Amino acid sequence: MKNRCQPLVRVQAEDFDIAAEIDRLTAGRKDVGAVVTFTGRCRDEDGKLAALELEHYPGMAEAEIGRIASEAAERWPLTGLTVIHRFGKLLPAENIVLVVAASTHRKAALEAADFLMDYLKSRAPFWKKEHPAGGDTGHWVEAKAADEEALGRWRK
Amino acid sequence: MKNRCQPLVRVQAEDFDIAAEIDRLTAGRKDVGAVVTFTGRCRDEDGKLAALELEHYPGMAEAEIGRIASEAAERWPLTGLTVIHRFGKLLPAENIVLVVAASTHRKAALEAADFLMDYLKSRAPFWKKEHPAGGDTGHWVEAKAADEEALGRWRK
Amino acid sequence: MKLVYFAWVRERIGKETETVTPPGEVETVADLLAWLKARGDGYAVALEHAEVIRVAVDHEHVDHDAKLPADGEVALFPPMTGG
Amino acid sequence: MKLVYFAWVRERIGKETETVTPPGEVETVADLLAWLKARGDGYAVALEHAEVIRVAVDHEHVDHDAKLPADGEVALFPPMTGG
Repeated sequence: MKNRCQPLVRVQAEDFDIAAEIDRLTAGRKDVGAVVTFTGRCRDEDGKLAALELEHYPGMAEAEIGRIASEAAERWPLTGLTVIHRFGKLLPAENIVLVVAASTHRKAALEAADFLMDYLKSRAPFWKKEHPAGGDTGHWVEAKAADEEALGRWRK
Repeated sequence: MKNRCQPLVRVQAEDFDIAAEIDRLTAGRKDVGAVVTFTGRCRDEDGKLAALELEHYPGMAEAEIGRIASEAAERWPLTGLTVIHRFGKLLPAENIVLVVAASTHRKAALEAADFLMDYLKSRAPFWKKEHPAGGDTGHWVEAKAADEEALGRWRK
Repeated sequence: MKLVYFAWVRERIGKETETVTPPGEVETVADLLAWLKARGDGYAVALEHAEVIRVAVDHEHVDHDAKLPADGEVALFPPMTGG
Repeated sequence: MKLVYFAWVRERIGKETETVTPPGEVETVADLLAWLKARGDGYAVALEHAEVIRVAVDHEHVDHDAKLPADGEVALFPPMTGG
């Protein structure tokens, strides 16, 4: 696809502003018919979780998310794509990850956001450590086979 | 599903505030792991469209969107669901429709938003009239067979 | 029976709403569409391809073979293009 | 060759990074994992199930049968759990 958009990728400790990120892809644009946002948030697992610690591989995190985002921009006719992934210690109800996909038609934006989340889960170099309520020692979250299998849907 | 959420449905002329609608479903909640928003916007079709006029069936519009939203809340374990559909004259770059789906896990929120949009397109009593640039008389948008076919994906 | 029309059905018939009392043999939605079609030019144009007309009874979609209610609001409109 | 470790691989090996010079017969990623595993207790525990360890060379995922680069940064880490 020749007119593919240039994705914006950010890996940061601070929170993001969803409305501002939507504005960035849509302000003054009359060719954007659909905008999808996906926000991943930290849950407390019914009170069992005190915090989540997100370790990442600086440099590779940005590069790998950039590759995934570029693949999405090649596969779907997007007018804009933004991916922001946080790292560090996050409390329940805090944001973890944001994908904003904008396109002329709805299916492209929805599918691209779905694709992005599947690939971020299993390919972006981030690792979650759960710190349980009560001060017990943290433990690393295990990767789910289902997350790896989810990638199969996107193989051409 | 016993603990299904109570969807919020609004049919209105005025614009909506996406950030405020996300907040409504997430503020202070530690059980929401994923929030998906879908925003449908008016496009100018490469300058050919001056405005879109959205006619609706008052009363039935709210009732039908409510039925579609309730079905989504039964099919997916959502923690919150909001659907806002505007009517009246809308200019390019203006918002038309908003779906916000919140859930514990990502797939439920993404699929519910996808389902909602497919059903809103073909079942919610709204009709779009396109007013072309240059002042020519408006014409009604024709329903697409593809939109009707899209519903087939969701039949159980 | 109150009839309400939307979009190009409304424009072609030339009114938004009207109250009608169809004869007893008009039992189904399809019967009503056929009966209306014979009422005049606007109706004939609006309902020329009756099979594409969507119908709601008291705010709920119904098929053309559905029985008409004794009373209530019957809406006729083109396929929807919302979302 | 610069090695970097993440998550429980880092914790078990007990360091974030180190520079190593494997012998000439260590040609592939799998060879490197086997060679490291024999270097001591932390390595043995970290690499016990070497098949689950993910490897990146200069910030790109590689398979275990990939050739090692002459130079560059090789990262070892568990399956990712981002998103």
